[in-house]
Amino acid sequence: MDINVAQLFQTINLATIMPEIILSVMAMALLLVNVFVPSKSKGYLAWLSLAGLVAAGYTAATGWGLNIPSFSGSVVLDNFAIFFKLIFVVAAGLTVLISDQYMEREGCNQGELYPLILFTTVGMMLMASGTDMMTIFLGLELMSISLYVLAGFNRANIKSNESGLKYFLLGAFSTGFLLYGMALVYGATGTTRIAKIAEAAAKMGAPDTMLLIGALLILTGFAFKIAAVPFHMWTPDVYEGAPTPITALMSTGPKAAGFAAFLRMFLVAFPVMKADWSDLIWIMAVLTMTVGNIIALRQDNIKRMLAYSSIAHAGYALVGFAAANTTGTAGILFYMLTYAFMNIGAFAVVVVLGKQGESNGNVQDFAGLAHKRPALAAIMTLFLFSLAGIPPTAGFIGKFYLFSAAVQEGYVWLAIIGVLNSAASVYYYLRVMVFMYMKPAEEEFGWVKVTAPITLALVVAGVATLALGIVPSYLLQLAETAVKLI
Amino acid sequence: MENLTNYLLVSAVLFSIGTIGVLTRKNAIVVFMCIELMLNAVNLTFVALSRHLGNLDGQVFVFFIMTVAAAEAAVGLALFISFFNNRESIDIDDANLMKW
Amino acid sequence: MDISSVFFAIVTIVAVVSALLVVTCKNPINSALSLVLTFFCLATYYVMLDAPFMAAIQIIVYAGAIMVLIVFTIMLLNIRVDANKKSAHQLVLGSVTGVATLLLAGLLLTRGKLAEPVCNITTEMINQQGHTQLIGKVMFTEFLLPFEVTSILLLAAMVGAVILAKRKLS
Amino acid sequence: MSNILSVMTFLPILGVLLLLFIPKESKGALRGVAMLTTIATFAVSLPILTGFQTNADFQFVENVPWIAAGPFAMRYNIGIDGISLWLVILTTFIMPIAVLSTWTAVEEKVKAYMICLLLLETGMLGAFISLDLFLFYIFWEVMLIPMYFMIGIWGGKNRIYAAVKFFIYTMVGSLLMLVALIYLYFLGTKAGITDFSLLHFFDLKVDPATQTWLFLAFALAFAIKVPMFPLHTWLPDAHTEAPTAGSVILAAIMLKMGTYGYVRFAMPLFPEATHQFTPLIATLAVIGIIYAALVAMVQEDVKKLVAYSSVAHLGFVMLGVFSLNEQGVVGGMLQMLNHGVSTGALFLIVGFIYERRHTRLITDFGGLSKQMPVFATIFMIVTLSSVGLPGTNGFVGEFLILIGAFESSLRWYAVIASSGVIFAAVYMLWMFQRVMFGELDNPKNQVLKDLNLREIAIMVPLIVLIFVMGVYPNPFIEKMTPSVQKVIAKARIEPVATAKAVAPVTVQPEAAPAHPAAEKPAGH
Amino acid sequence: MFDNVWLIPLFPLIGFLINGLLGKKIKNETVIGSIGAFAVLCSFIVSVMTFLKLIGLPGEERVVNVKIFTWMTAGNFNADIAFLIDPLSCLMLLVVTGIGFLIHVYSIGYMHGEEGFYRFFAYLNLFVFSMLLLVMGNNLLLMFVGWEGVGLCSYLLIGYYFHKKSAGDAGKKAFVMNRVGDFGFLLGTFALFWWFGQNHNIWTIQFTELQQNAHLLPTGGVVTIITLCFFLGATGKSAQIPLYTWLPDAMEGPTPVSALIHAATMVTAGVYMIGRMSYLFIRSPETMMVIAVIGGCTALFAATIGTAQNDIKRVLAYSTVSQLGYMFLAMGVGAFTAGVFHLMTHAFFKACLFLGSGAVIHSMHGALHHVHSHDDAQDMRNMGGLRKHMPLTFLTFLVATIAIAGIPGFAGFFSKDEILWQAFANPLHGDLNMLLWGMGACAALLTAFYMFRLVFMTFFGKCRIKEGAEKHLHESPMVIVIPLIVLALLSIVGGYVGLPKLIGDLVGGIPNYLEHYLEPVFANANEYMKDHAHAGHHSHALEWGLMGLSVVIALVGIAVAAMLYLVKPDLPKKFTSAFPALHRAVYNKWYIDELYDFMIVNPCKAMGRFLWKGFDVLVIDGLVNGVAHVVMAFGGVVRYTQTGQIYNYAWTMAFGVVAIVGYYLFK
Repeated sequence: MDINVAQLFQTINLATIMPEIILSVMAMALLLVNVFVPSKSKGYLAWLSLAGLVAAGYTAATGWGLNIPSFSGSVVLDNFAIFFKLIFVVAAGLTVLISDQYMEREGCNQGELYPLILFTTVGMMLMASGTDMMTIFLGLELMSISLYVLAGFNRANIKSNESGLKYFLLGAFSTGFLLYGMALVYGATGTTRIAKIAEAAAKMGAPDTMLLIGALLILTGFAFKIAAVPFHMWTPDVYEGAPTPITALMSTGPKAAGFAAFLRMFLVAFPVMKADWSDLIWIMAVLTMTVGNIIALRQDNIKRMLAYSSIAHAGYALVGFAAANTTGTAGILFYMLTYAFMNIGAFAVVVVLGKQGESNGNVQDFAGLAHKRPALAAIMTLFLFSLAGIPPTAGFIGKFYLFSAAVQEGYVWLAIIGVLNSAASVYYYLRVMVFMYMKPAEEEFGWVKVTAPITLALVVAGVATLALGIVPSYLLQLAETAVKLI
Repeated sequence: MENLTNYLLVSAVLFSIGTIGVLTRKNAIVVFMCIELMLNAVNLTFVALSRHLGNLDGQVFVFFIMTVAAAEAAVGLALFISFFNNRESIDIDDANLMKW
Repeated sequence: MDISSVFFAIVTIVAVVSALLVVTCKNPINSALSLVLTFFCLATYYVMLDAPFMAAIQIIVYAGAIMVLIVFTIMLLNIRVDANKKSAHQLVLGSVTGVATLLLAGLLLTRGKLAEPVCNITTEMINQQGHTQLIGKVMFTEFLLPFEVTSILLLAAMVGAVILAKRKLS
Repeated sequence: MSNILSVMTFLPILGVLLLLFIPKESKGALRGVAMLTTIATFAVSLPILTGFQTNADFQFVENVPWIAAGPFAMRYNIGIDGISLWLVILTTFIMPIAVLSTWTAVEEKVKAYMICLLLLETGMLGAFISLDLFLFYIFWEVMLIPMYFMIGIWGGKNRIYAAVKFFIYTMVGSLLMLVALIYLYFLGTKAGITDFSLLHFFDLKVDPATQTWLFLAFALAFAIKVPMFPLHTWLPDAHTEAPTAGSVILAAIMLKMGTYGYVRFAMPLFPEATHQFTPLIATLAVIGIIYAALVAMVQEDVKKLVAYSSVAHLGFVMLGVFSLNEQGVVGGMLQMLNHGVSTGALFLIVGFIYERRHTRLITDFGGLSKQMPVFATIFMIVTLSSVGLPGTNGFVGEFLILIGAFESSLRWYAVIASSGVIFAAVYMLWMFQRVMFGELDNPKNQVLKDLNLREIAIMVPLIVLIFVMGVYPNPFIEKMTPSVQKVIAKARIEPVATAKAVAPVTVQPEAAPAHPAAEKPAGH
Repeated sequence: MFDNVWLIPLFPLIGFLINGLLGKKIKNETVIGSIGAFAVLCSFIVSVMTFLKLIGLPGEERVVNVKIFTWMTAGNFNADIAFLIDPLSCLMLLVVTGIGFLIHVYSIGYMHGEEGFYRFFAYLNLFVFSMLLLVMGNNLLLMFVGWEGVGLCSYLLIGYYFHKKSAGDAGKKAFVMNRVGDFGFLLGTFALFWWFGQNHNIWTIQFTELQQNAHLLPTGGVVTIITLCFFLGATGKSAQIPLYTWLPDAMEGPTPVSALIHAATMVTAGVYMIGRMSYLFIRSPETMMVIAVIGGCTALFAATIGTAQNDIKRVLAYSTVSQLGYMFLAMGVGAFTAGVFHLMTHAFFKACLFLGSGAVIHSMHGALHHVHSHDDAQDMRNMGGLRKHMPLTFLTFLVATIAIAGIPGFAGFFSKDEILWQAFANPLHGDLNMLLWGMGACAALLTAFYMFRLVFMTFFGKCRIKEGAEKHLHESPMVIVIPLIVLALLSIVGGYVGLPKLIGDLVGGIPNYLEHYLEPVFANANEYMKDHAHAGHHSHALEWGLMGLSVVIALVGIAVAAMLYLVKPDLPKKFTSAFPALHRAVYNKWYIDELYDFMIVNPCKAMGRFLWKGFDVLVIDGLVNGVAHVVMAFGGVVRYTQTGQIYNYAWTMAFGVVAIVGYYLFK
């Protein structure tokens, strides 16, 4: 069996993975630059990373509609992947913008941060693009390993250590289940290629137990990444301890990546078993929303609160998944994008208001912000309203589509539970606003300085949150197109 | 060649032992070792299935899992050290600053 | 019962016992050494499964690299005995869950149906062409991309490990 | 000008943009710009009033695609008919008054306050003119935000509780409505409806069982907003804590959203369910009338008293609207306007004395008439209007409602509700007496100043309206009649004798006993 | 031809607006008073012209509707601002504007120097305006406008001295009780409108149209309900049992108000309303009986209370209630003309009495003020012998008293006697007639007694005023006295427009002008009565006898009063100490106010308090907040699952896996 190199290279189209290549090369270049350019300030690395991300995003976007499989079918650049890649670019881009100030303040401003962020982005992109379980697995691991490091990046901070440790152990543990599931699927179908799994599964007629259980174990693995109950337990602790910008990234990028792989696996490989897994996802969605929201009601630490809220948001997205129709999946795509904007926006404000040593991160510390820094409070309000799903913000449109999908599929109760959860969630978002607007300022917020990158991040996130709430049509249509191809 | 099921059973046993270890041990490094044990169990499943199916994809997968395991070990142990530097302990019970 | 079955049984016993030791040993070093033993057993299985290349890298990567790293860390952190003061409920719950996992896996294996063998790789092929070459062919054709990704993965891990384990920042 | 509705609706947003560029220290400029904006909005709304053709069609319609993705198509579809016309005018009319009322009451964070007011105006106008269900929902929710801030930031002691309660309470209801809305839409898509335009859904036949649920969801949202007993408890809190302008707007306009919602959406969309739930809603409305009156009677806080009186008044509106005949619905619509004018004025009045005395407890007052004769006169007129004295606006609405209800199947409800007029007199006059009459024994009250020119200027338009609408309500009625007839035609499920054409008022031969079974008294 | 009738209410409205808006600026009392009085005078003149025009018409054309503009139209409901000019309304116009004008003039003197003088005249004009609407409205709704409008003015004027708590309370009480009545009025309107519309597709509330269609109405049944509703309205407005208690309290208002509103005009609105809809009421024998009985009871009941009051105005107030009872008695026995007749004569003499008492109080007040005494200027125990100081006032007062007591030749005699006779002889109530007559006669006795008691206590005997104050007592100025004289004259001659047929025949065929004049109004009702009830024939002798009896009764009453309060002034004290409980009960108005407080007011307040604190706050809000608290508490519990322990988290995950896999394996 000779290897036909020519034939091999015919299956390879580097354009497919060009975004990943650009980011990887950029990351490596940054590693070198970091070593060889002696500069105390690392801000320029952020701008370089941003440039790389934008380039990667642009490259990805140029592939819209082309739908190129490559590497003998282990990866593909279809609209679905491109949409998610853009989400990752947004998440990572906003993250690098808000990182510099934070890292500077916390005294851990090491240049390696940016390459790691880029690596984790590459991982996410591979998860979105992968059409082979191995690609997905490796993407997931690349993403996770970089994130483990990033979570523990603030080495001097105990919480950061703890966060890294917890994330690592639990992440590795969940990987075990994921892999076991993949093994079972492999055993049941004899292949790791998603398309072939789908073929094999379709041939079986009645779904085989082995395949079903394999799929369920894979589901638990992804559920861990998207922080769905009962695989959510790591989320609050890890989010709270990780450096704030990284928390922002973790709550958006990996969650979206998890959904990307999740959707691709389940909608392409296991649609025949939809009847089996959609009930499960139904229940998970309810639990996830409810648990996330009701615990968030009682949080004082804003990062922890946003962590629980992030669990709840995964629950909303799962509503769309349970429906598993075009509206729902497109809704997830759209929601993940808007969630990236609004959540990182909110975290950006948290970053700005934080003090050295991760202090000043309680809701109470927001007291009177609106009187001293009205613009900051206003934009935070926008993000919070969007998170709460109140029009005319992007968060509302996103939720609208997700719940609509459920209604469309006849899951009216799911939608009702969803909206009730939404209503409950309003309480804790409002609570932040209560402190910002309705309590007297105890401090002058003199230390608060909004640097240029953060301003950019806030403006971009703010404009996007509002614009996607008022004129979401274009992006919704894109999301629609994106999910139609899988 | 031994019956495939036996291999799968052994793998399941090892996987379960690994799970028990993760759930019952306190030392983070031991917990990590147990996770490695779980991964190895999966590896065995893969290889056995690969052999049964007569296709090498599973073994390639194992190769990647090993790579990942190595990478995880590197990062994980670095995290342990970092944690230890601050807490003078490697007990996972001591990772309890953040809760509720 | 033929020889190979007996051998399989012996290896299995060793593997399971050493795995149990990993979980039960109070001293992490002992656990680590038990784990090495388990790895060897697995390597043996791989050989028995006509996967000598996998057996080799099992020894090299796991027993050689990972375990050395682990033992090294244990030594570095100077932890000796796991003062296992785990509460009873944790032990019970953990064990029950673990056993449940096992039972479910067993149940699954009895119920589950595997794919029909494709048999494009046969023992003869392995003997003829060599396992390494066959693996290499697959890895560098069909799974070229994942292979390339591992390089990034390792780089990221390396950078990360360096960052985290570096001497304390001033 | 074909897009006059849009101009009117978004003019306040333009004002907000202007305000953003004014430094927050120059309060005068901030107030001035806000005032000018609201006046300009009012001015823009006047051509709508004059240009409105008295027919049942939606007019000044603008209909352009907005969102189209997935199964949905939302349109920027706005228009006005006889039902929304007056509410829109009421809104634009009340807003300058609200702005003027805060001239000295709000000294802190003037900029934010004015921004809130203007955003609120856009939200409310948008909700009234939306003909697209989705667009309506957006505006419906958008209204909450500025109001939440107004209560929460500029409110009284217990403001945060009130603000959060207001927000979440309303939110719960409206979210359920959202689900119903989506459900309805998908029902519609099966019948070939391709967008959220309200007019399409009017023609949709929904099976009665489904209607029940959809109606309940809509009704809940609206009932909370109205608010109907027993969903009213957010209102006294919100009113008591809100700053004057907030209370005024809340009472005068926002509560109307609920009743408007019934007339515009819940009833015509789900006629069978409307029929089915009429007894329930009428019961709640009547309970609300009596209950709120009794509770209002023993209130110690003037503002809370007025708040409870709102509950009672809106009970009347609901009763009228659900009597589903022309008198009732017209009366209900009219009563919405009346309530807007009189209760708005009452809150302004409470604001005046609060501004002077920083208390709203009835016991802190007494004998103010002596010190503040002009105020006393105005207060008296407004009180009487609220009580529904003939000659004032309050009477016309109440009377039409009651006669409408009496004519419909809600006869006995009307009888009980009529007793509400007694209670209204009791609590309002008692309050008036305790505040304005008696010895002027509190030294703090002895130095009170009468209303100044600005305050009088605020009240005069309202007073004029009180009388104009009381003495000559016909122009108001005429403009809304065709639309009301249309709604009734949609919302009724069976032809009833009263729906016959206006009868010739002559002696009829005795052999014409029209006795349809449907008109038997509701047996409750 | 009656195109200018809208001027009648317009003048007082203009007066109200001028005084109300500019009065404070004008300041000059003469100007303000003149404006007020002039406005009413203009109305009076137009009224007279209208009246003259009307009686110039043939009888059957004497009902004219004048539409001004459409008020409201909604569906089949239509109401116009339109006026009805017919004999009844014209009569009322004359009474209202005539007496109104006199009282305005009187007020200029009486209210001199009062704070808020302009306010008083503004209210008074507003009252006249409302009363005119009530009278002239051609439909139920417009009548209701006036109906409530006069209630409002009554409220405002009772509470004129708003700094007095009692005044405010009294005003509120009046308004609320009137509202109770209005509730009935509204219901009646609804029911009537609905019944005609529903059954005959006649959707109207216009009086003439209703009358045209009255033949469609059944006897009793629904008509009873409708009329009882209306009658409830009448009891409120006209202070009948059970809603009479506001009227005595209403004496807190300035005396001209009492005269105008609470004696001559507003309180008679109920009577007017029944007269206006006689064709309706007559169709329900049950209602007629209720009216008659309640009228009779009120007449008697109020009279008893009147005997024990010491406040001069309160006596007059109870007297008013009692006289109103007479009017209702008349209406209830189908003697509509008699009722209206008594309405008119009562307006004359009671206005005169009130104004006279006002003059007395005015004088007393001035005198007491001079000696810095805080004695009650209205308490008859402080008066006595005033006839020397105020001869003109005394004279007019005496004339009016004789009139009310029912001494032949004076106005009250004719009307009262007519009522008593009709009560006795009416065809409607059968055996009940004796009782009705008895109550009326007893009331007449008591009336004569307490009125003369009043006269004796006030004008005769020793002057009991505080020492030194007596010399400050003096006759009132002309502006006060002239109206008194006019009214006293009217109290004498007013009765001759309605001479009983008996007397008329006797003195040479003088017809009963009033009956003839009102014929078109009550024709429908009278015809119905003729068709449906058969009067027993009563001889002239009986009628003469009863007439004589009533005169005797009046004289007895006067004699007793003279006995007790002139001849042996210490007898009453002995009497009261002999029956202390009885006296206390009568003096305290039979504790009816307390009963109402106990039965209605307090339970309502308690209920309100309970609903607020107990139900609203505790139950409803408790539920609402309870849901929130439960959710919050739940969150507080669930958050502890998040222990921060890795093994816990890992276990949860493993458990999740086991549960999911287990479920699907065992499914």
